[in-house]
Amino acid sequence: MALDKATLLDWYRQMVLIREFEEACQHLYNEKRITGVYLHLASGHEAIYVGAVAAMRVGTDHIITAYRDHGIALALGMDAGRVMAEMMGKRDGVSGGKGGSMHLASAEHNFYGGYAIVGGHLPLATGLALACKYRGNDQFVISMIGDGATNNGYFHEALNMSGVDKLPNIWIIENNGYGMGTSVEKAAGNPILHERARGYGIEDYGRVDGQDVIAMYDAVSRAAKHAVEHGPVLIEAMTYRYRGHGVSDKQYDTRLKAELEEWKATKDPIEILKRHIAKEHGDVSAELDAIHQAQLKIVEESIQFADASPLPNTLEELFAHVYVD
Amino acid sequence: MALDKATLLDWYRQMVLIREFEEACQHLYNEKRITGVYLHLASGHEAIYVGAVAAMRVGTDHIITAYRDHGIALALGMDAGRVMAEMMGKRDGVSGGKGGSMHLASAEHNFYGGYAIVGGHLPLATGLALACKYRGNDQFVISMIGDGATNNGYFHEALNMSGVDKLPNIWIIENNGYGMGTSVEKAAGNPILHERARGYGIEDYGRVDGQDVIAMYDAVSRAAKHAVEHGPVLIEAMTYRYRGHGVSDKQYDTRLKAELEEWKATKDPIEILKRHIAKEHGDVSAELDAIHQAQLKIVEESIQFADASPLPNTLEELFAHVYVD
Amino acid sequence: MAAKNLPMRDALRRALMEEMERDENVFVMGQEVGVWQGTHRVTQGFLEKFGERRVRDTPISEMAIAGAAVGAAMAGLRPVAEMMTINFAFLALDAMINHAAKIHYMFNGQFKVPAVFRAASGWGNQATATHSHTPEVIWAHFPGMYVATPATAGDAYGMLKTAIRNDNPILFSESIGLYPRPGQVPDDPDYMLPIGKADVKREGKHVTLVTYARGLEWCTAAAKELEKDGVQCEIVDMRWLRPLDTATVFESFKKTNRAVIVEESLPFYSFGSEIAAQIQEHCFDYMDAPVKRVSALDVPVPYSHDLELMCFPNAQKVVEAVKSIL
Amino acid sequence: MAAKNLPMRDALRRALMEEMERDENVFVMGQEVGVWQGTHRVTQGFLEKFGERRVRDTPISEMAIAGAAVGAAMAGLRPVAEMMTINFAFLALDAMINHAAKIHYMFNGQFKVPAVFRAASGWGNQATATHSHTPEVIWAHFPGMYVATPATAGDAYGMLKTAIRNDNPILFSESIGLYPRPGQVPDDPDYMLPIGKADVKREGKHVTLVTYARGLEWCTAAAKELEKDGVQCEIVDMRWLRPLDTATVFESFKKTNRAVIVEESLPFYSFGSEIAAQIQEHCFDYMDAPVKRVSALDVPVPYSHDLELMCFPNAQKVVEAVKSIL
Ligand SMILES: Cc1ncc(C[n+]2csc(CCOP(=O)(O)OP(=O)(O)O)c2C)c(N)n1
Ligand SMILES: Cc1ncc(C[n+]2csc(CCOP(=O)(O)OP(=O)(O)O)c2C)c(N)n1
Ligand SMILES: [Mg+2]
Ligand SMILES: [Mg+2]
Repeated sequence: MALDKATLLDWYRQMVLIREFEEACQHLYNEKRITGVYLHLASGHEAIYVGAVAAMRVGTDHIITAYRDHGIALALGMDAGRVMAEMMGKRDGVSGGKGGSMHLASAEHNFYGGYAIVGGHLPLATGLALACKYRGNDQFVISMIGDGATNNGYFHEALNMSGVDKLPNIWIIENNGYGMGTSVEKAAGNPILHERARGYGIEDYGRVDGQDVIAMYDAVSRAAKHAVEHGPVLIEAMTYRYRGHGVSDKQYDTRLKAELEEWKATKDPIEILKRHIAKEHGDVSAELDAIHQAQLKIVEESIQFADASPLPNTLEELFAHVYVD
Repeated sequence: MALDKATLLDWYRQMVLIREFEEACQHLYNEKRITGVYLHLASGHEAIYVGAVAAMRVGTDHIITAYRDHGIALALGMDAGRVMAEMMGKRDGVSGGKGGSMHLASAEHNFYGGYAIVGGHLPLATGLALACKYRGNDQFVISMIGDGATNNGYFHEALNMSGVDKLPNIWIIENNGYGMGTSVEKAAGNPILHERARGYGIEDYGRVDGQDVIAMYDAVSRAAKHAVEHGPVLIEAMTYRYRGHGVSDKQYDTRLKAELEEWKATKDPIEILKRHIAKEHGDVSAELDAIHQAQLKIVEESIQFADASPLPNTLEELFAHVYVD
Repeated sequence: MAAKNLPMRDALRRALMEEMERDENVFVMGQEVGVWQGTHRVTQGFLEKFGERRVRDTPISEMAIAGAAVGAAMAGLRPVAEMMTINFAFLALDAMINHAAKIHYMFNGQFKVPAVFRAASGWGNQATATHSHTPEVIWAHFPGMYVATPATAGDAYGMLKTAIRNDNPILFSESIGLYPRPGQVPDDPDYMLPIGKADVKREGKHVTLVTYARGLEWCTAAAKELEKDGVQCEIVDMRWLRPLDTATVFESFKKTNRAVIVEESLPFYSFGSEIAAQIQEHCFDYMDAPVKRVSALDVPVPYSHDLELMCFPNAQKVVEAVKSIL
Repeated sequence: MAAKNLPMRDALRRALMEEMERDENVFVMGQEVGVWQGTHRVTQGFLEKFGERRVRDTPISEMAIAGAAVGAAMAGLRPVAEMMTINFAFLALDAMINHAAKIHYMFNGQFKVPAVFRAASGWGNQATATHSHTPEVIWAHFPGMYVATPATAGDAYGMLKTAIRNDNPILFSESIGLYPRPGQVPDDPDYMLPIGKADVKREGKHVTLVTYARGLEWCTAAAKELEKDGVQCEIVDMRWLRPLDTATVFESFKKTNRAVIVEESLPFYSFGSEIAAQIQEHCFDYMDAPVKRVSALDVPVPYSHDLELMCFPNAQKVVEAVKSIL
């Protein structure tokens, strides 16, 4: 697939933004400026988000995910400052400080949110796609699925319903090898997860290299067409988490040392894209550097913005939006 | 598979007993001697129960099912009188009148019961098989699954867990084409249900003719060996319900007239067995007649027994067995 | 207002049909709502009238039925998801409580979830332990949803319309025992009953009976019985278990100074406990006697006919409870 | 009796380990109980010690975890199924209520279900709306199960042993906030606390504080505070939400004539409602004031730190409630 340089550089920009944003989050967490027990970083998964989002019409098509949601928010172009403010539970956070790291969302971007009950968002994706078909439009719905989540009843019921009704769902498994500490092999009777598509009458796109943003973009683009015209598609994107499950996972880098280093050394999504750009467009290291610096600046400013935003603390704020009036 | 005449005649006996018992149940229900809203008859499914039970060691191996449970109880050799007493909610019923039609069981026969929440018994089967493996014995667990139940989260989680742990489960889908009024095609994204086995790392035995007791016996016998030695097996047994979903389904014989008549005319399990016996062992119509008469008598006596048994009606009975003391 | 006498089942059916006619975004989904014509016949004729797009038969997938309704609602449709019976809604508890009820809040108002979850609720007819629940309080325990529990055909009509037009997720519980009961149903396609407003179904001055859904029948029968002895019962039908109109309860109690709470469900951590707790807290100086509760017995529901009947409340038990505090 | 000072987490760990050593039929299953060493480290070292057969990591399949525990228990094993956190047990509600809790009854005593369902419960640490529940009352609403809610390390030790050896299904709720709290744990591998017996954790004569689990901390702190003003609080720690030891509550109330109920959970249809309802019904003539309740606010739990804190009970709110009825 031939892609122009500007597109590739833009994808690079997004991936670097995500990477640096996540590093900043970890740092802020260590410093107790982001608090709480849950913070699941997207580092290592960047190509999946950037490639998938590139294949959708932001604000027209729809996307939903689990708690590992920072990368999608940024790939969609949500304001980094407001995303960071949400991490800190601030008033200017994208969810007003009510959602936190796991519950980012943006109605404006048709991003229906990050969800923390494993699998719980999958039937929501079915319902979103049902609405597309109900209205007879040409929109589709991307839903991320953890490998661990594929063993939950929600997965089965949501995917099957999409198969029965031939809904425009693109189901993307982010197979990073683990659900918390449990490997795919220990969790799934058949660890080749995309093979479950057949049981639901869903188009099986097989395994896609989730570290290769171009492969992801390509697969999701094809899937989009299929989903709207014929019904759901399942993609198993192979990836790896650089920071372990979440901040509660303090042993990941000793427990998984060897494979973690292997992934970083040979399959880093940013490095893969850099190599591709170099191959296609020659030496662009100065441009890449400039992009990188710009992203560092955006992250830095996002922290400043978040720091400056106040913590919500009134009873009125507490009770706002329990119900629609 | 060569089977001796005595075995075949015994299977015939069981199937006729089930058929006549169910006819009696329907009759008693019409007369309001069996009451309540739920009564799901096994007529049409007889070969599945008789063939499967013949492949297990009753009292050693294990079996569990949903609410369509009369046929299994009788195939296991449970006392017809006590089963009928349960239908009437009598004190001598197999579950003391507390369970009724949907909740027959017999600890003595390792029959863990009929269950009414669709799919709810499937993880119980996983747990029963877990106990076999835990103890390292050579026992297995048969679990019946309605075609409609295959679309429930319970199915997915229970089968996958059995696949991960390579448990001695034999999963038998009773595909009678419908869950209440919903056809398999409308309920499953892929109506070839056995193809789901692959997603769970479960051995796929494909479709088996559920109207042919010998085919069922053969498949389940092979499955038993496989399950104990290697892990779970999935069988999709093709069958049809003669009496609609349950007594609440009053339109089935007009709604489904054509296919119902077709099944009865060409695929009746009792007729198929009769033809087989005749082919292998010549004219045995006198013997079959005698067996039939004997079963009618057993059913008649079961009704007398049930009629004579008192209705439980004390507070003490009501509160017995809420907890183990 | 002109009115027709209709069974509750038909009142619900009419409300639902009119709302679907009125608003193209309203549709029904659930098990057996289409071909089968609805397990309790509330959607009889709907498939023929509205077609498969708006009358959606689903697999036996409670988690996905509820969850897909949430998603469709977030996208701006107004799904009426039928859970068939409330027993099966146990399987959808997470989808309803952690998703339907929390999304508007968790994302700071960015999304609305205008979904109605209809469910037939109640015991009787020997449906046995797993199919004999009236667990509405479980849903009403959590903020974020409303819980509707109509007791009459007319209320069912007005409350279902309100529920469908409201922008919040709503558990709409329909008492199985009440489906055939007739009642006056207004001839007004915009007849709406306010969310969370209780209704004094009978005026009286000696004792307040607080109840909802099927309990109204037992209370009404008990009130007639007690009237013979000169005892005048006031009956407060809560109509909604959330929001809970305690103001109406307190007003009545301050007049009668005595109360019996009547519920179809189990006794512990229940409707009865909440109302009794509220009364003693807010009407302490008006209490002439302890508040009594009539609930089902604390036992799983057995199949056998006589045993089943023993479990459940009835008018006689209400009469006795009232007499015990006069 | 000799005793050690241990955090509740270690008390639970010791109880579980000793029971597994004692009885070969006891095993643990659940998400992350093995390789990960337990989400809350209660099974730390278990995989190494007991091996994969008895320490079973499972997929993220709550329905099957609970359901398989039921099946294994019916077959005579004694599974201790870890639901990780009680929030995820919503997905297993049907398996627990319609299966675990009803099987012994429904089949007339033919099968027993000696399964323990451990679950970490509670709020704090900004876990946000879907991960901040203390919904034990939902399970306790239904007959057929027991519900254990220990408040101290020693109680956790004795109650977990009781639960594992008992032949009934038991929801064993462990308050997340209490895991690190130290307490005296008897040096007795057969230390067992009776099912359904409440414990008077502090004697007093002016007011009874009724609570469970984490509420005990707030009550204890409030009692110390109130003591400065000469108010002596009696604290009844229920220990079990089912069966409910109302006798101990009534005895205390008849002495103090005043009560405040303290719970970590939501206010409607809750623990507080049940206890208040029981007191007014059974101790009416002893009431010098209405029974007050201190609960979480009726709102989903938000992420942001200060907002979260506002939602929840604390000692100060208990002090205020007590003062309001003195
Ligand atoms: C229903 C449910 N069960 C358990 C959990 C606890 N939990 C949170 S994340 C997680 C692992 C999920 O793994 P996977 O789906 O592979 O996603 P990943 O974290 O790798 O992105 C678990 C078990 C939960 N949040 N929800
Ligand atoms: C969880 C759940 N959802 C819905 C129902 C209502 N229901 C009872 S039987 C049934 C159909 C089941 O069909 P299938 O599994 O094919 O079994 P069959 O009746 O054909 O033997 C349904 C929907 C139920 N009992 N439990
Ligand atoms: Mg993963
Ligand atoms: Mg079927």
